[in-house]
Amino acid sequence: MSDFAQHLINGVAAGTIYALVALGYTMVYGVLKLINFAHGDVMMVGTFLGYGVAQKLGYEHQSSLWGVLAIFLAAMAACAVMGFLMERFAYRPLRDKPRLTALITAIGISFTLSYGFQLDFGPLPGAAPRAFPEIIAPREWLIIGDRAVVIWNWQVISLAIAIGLMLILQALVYRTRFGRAMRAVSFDHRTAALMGIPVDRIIALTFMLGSALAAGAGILYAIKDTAIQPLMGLYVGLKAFVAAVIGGIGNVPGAVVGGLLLGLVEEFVVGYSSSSWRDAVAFGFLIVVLLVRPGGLFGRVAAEKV
Amino acid sequence: MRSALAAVLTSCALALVGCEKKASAPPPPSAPSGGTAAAPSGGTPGVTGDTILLGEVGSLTGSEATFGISTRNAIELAIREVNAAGGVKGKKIEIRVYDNQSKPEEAAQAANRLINQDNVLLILGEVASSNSMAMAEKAQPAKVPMISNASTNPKVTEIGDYIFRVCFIDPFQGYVMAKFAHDNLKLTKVAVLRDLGSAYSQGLADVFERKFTEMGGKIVARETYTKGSTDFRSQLTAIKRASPDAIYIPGYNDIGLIARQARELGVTAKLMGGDGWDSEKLFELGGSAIEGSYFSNHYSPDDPNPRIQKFIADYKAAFGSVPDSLAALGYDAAMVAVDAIKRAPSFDRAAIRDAIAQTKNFPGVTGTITLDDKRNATKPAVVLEVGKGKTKYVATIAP
Amino acid sequence: MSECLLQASQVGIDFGGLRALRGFDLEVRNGDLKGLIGPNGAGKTTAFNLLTGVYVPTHGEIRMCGERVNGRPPHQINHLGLARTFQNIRLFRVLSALDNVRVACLSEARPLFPRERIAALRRRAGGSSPVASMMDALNNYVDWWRALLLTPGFQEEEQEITRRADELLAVMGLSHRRNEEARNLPYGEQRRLEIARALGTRPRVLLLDEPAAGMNTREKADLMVLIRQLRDQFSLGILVIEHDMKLVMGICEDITVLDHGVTIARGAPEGVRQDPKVIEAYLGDSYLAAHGMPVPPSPSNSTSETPAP
Amino acid sequence: MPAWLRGLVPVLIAIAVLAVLQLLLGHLPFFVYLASIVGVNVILAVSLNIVNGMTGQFSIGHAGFMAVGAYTAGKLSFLLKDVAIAGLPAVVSDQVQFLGTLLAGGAAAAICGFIVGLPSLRLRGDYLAIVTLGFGEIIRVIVQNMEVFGRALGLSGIPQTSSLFAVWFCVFLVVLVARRIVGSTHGRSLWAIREDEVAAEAMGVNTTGYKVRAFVISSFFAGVAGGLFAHFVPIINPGSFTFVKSIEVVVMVVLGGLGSTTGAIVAAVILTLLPEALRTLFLQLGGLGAGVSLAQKVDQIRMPVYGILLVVLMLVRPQGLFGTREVWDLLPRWIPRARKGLT
Repeated sequence: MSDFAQHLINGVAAGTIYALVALGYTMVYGVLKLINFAHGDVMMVGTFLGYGVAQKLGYEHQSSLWGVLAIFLAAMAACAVMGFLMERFAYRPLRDKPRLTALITAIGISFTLSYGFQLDFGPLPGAAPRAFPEIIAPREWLIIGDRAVVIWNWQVISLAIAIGLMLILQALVYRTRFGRAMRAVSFDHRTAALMGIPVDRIIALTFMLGSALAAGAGILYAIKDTAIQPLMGLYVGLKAFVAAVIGGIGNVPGAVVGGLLLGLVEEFVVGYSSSSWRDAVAFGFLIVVLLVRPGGLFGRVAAEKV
Repeated sequence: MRSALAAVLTSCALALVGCEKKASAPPPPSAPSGGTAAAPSGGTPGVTGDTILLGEVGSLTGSEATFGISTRNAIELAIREVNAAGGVKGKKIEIRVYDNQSKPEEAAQAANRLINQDNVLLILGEVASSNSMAMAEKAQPAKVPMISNASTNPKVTEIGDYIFRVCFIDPFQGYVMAKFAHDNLKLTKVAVLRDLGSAYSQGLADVFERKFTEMGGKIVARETYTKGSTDFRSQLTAIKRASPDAIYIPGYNDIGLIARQARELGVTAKLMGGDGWDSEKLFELGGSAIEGSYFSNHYSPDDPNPRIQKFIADYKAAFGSVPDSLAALGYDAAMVAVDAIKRAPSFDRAAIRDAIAQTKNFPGVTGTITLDDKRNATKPAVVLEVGKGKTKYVATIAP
Repeated sequence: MSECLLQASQVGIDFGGLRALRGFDLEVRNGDLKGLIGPNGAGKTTAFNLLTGVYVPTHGEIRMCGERVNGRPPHQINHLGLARTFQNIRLFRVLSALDNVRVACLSEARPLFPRERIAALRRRAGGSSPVASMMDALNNYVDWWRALLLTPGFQEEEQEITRRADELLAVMGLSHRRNEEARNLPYGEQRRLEIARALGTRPRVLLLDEPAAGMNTREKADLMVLIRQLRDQFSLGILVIEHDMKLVMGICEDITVLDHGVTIARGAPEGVRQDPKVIEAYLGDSYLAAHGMPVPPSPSNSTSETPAP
Repeated sequence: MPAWLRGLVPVLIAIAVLAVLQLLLGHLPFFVYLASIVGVNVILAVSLNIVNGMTGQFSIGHAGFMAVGAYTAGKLSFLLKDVAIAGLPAVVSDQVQFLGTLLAGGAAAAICGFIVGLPSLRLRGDYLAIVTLGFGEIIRVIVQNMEVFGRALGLSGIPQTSSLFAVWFCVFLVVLVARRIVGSTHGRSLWAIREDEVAAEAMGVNTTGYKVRAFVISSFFAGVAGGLFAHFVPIINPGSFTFVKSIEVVVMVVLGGLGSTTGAIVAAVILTLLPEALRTLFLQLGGLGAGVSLAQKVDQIRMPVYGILLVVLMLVRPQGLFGTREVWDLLPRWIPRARKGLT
């Protein structure tokens, strides 16, 4: 029983990270219908930036409240700028071109970032993993029994941030002018432009928001798993994408639910079946969900107008 | 206009490859006697007036880039030292390194290029056994000697008589830790956590499980993870349920994370592993969680042997980091090669091969290397205990 | 009286809570030229989509040549002899005009198992039959192999298909556009190409969805002649959706009027033209009131809006 | 010439030309290896183009089918290594076995393609993409877990029976299939599906059936490509068939222009040779005075540079190198057209 509870906690913790990364995927997809393949790598870059800032701050300051805020804000701001540049120079010129084109560009950016960060000259970090500093000092939040089940403070913090972000994003999308404009652009950006919506600005802002989210998610991920390395974006990005699709890509609560579900499914496969089939089961779960609900759990397949 | 662009791009790509082929097909102008791709034994390939060209293939990018880069650094260090000491037979040594993106097909292609285009004298590398095997499949038919620095699967050197290695093979290292766990630590219940995507990890884990069971121990849990994953809590929670005395984790840098997460989950079992642990990252990633664990290795960094201390100091000075076991093996592979070239009567590849095969009691960083008739290195292993920021010698186990 | 080719009885469909069409009845016989009209959003195209199998009706029954086709995929319904054009032109844009028609002319192919046999099997099984599907698949694999080996029979067949496609292009006056990409054709010609393509499938009933949309008066006049000519030349039953009253009134012998998914009138053009419910549907209550006409009871439809299907 | 022979003429010509090439170039190991890798990628790109380009279904699980072919063929060859067919010279017997294993590999992949395609081709666009990706990964995980397939180490000891001739004959075959099927009215139906599924269905095209068939054929050739791959590398392990490999093939198809067979060929050739060309370029730069150490260092720059080039290429030519057209559609007017294949 206690290990069931522990698995549950592990699964939620892992799912939280998937959910956070999936949120960024889903935002960008919602507006541009673009699978931003480089999203995971933006996350990786953000994490390395956070790491750099933490190193600069030094051991004393990095775990103070201001230090943590500085790390998060610096990484998120830098990634927002990066997202803006990516959108401006790599995606915007292709907006009216076939969607696959932008996907290939995204793949190109992904390769450049992930392999580029494996280089070991100049300021680039090299391929070796780095230990991410404990900017949130790990503390047991809840202990049940003789350490049979342990919940850590950062697990609670991450989950709270994920759910908080989901609510904020949901409110942003459905309660603000910006959100209304986003939905309009998502529906049909040409018509939206005719209605006087500044389409370029909305898309750029969405991209910046998504990239900043990725950076935040990356740092939380680094706090959870304590190590960072250049290819991390590839794996987490793929899983998060799967999570977003399970939830119904383009749907904000769907991303969070999808992420949590995926985390739990993986966890329980390992816990009660064989760990070597974990990835197969994760993808199998995705396929089953899609075959039963072709638009994901919360998504709807738009009926084609005939 | 569009077609012109397409045509230009195509021809550029073709021309780049094509011109290299033409450039290197005729014998290099300074070569004493031309060795062409088709007849490797015809002259003294890889040797020009004042240089000897060696080749290396490594994973400089991709999932195994960490290992490839430290190997490359160490080989570079070795070559630098040799050249600083006047080279070999009056010639300087040059090394050409190709990346294989951690994939066998790229490794085969790189080896092919080294052999047939660059005409290297011999080839060094690789870490991953599948990549080494792909290279060996190309080196053996061309009769080019190859020394693998860290491929531990027995199959690698079985490919042919031109293929050597300077590291342990899986059966030995798996046995070392099983014996240590059983005899020295007196453990009976051990769990195994292995990397599903790594042949090294699989090989060690298989042998460990078998040997440990033969010795009367019990494997109480078997879990796996995949390359690139960073969350091991689910496996560890499952292992915790079986309450083992120790967990055998033949892996690389993942071990730091695994140790931390194990302690976080309240897993108190001892951790054990293989030479893949040996890296400065062990302490950085593992922190205090890794203290008190054991792993088998080629040498002990606190060995007062000046050879070892000099290597560690030089590597630190050159690359700013502490060498890992792969670096040490890379260094030894290069040194064994140089030693063989020195001993060989000529620069003929067959002669070099014979010289390598006769390597006996070579004083390497990773121990005294003797190549047996299966072209594998036989040397004793040491077991180290992880302490605060450094390791401590515990035992030596002979083959 | 000739046999009834296409028959819809009490057909209806719900989209979520919305009832886009209800109690729809229709019969098309050989030689018929019928019209389907109604204001925007009345459910005309929805009716087409139901008849051709794009949507599956939630109520009622549709029969094609006596066979119940509810829930059958559109291509099977097409094989029974029902072809259509689309309101918003749906040509295969990058294919040449000829190729557009050739794809439809695949009905000319002489497969291993004749289509009639497969259709008969399906009829006996009452809809879907695994054996029939298997035969269908085998047919196609064999066809692909023949294409690969360029067998003599295959070459003949291809020539036959091309010949027939050329004929149809000629009928529609498109021969000069034969090798042009469909997307580069002017609007009116695209509409005609759609008809040519539909004819390629050798239909017995042809559904035309706003064939005159975007055409000028002269083109419309030509189209009227053409539609009649097609009916006679290919012995078809034709059902037309059209906004242009003049055209509909001019060629259709029988008109069904839809409003808010409900059939509000049916009959000969003159009768329909004068029906107050029709006038109201098109022009609204205010028009009637202003002209001193009686305001009819509104159709019992609580939904205020029908979706654009 | 009898009509039944007409279809075989190109095959006979190809055999003759390739045989000559084999005799002239077959003894240059590096060239043969490079040409084989290029050939395998061309097969992958052209076959994927049948699904992604012509039928308009977005599949990114091609590496999975390649893996099925590679492992099936590789394992069979490994088992048959010491078996010879009686009454045939050893070389001939080897080649017959090789051919058999290739077909088996292709067939196994085709069966997998059918199993995957039947349920998932109902999905559209990005959803189909992620499902095919998922299937590709599942295949990889299965292989990784099976002792008979050597798990992480993979299969070794596969006889190197592949040759320049074998690889490029398969390239020829896949191109022939792509051209012939697509040139036929049946193939036009694939394009019809890509252009407008609803209309195609309304015109009597069994869209699901056509999509599944396109998928099966595409998978078959991916399997053949895998089989060839296994016989010249000759080590296969799961690391060679990750989704990154699938992505590489998709990139070739998109770069060449979706639906353009020659585009896929050209893109596959360029993208396969590009890293090798960069290697040469860097070596020469190194030779120009930057020092050999640069050449050593920069071999790892190839991959980031490859990424940047992808971005630049897509920005410069968003529709791919050739759009939906073929190379000969773009030749200057005075060169006689081979055959306006499509109409």
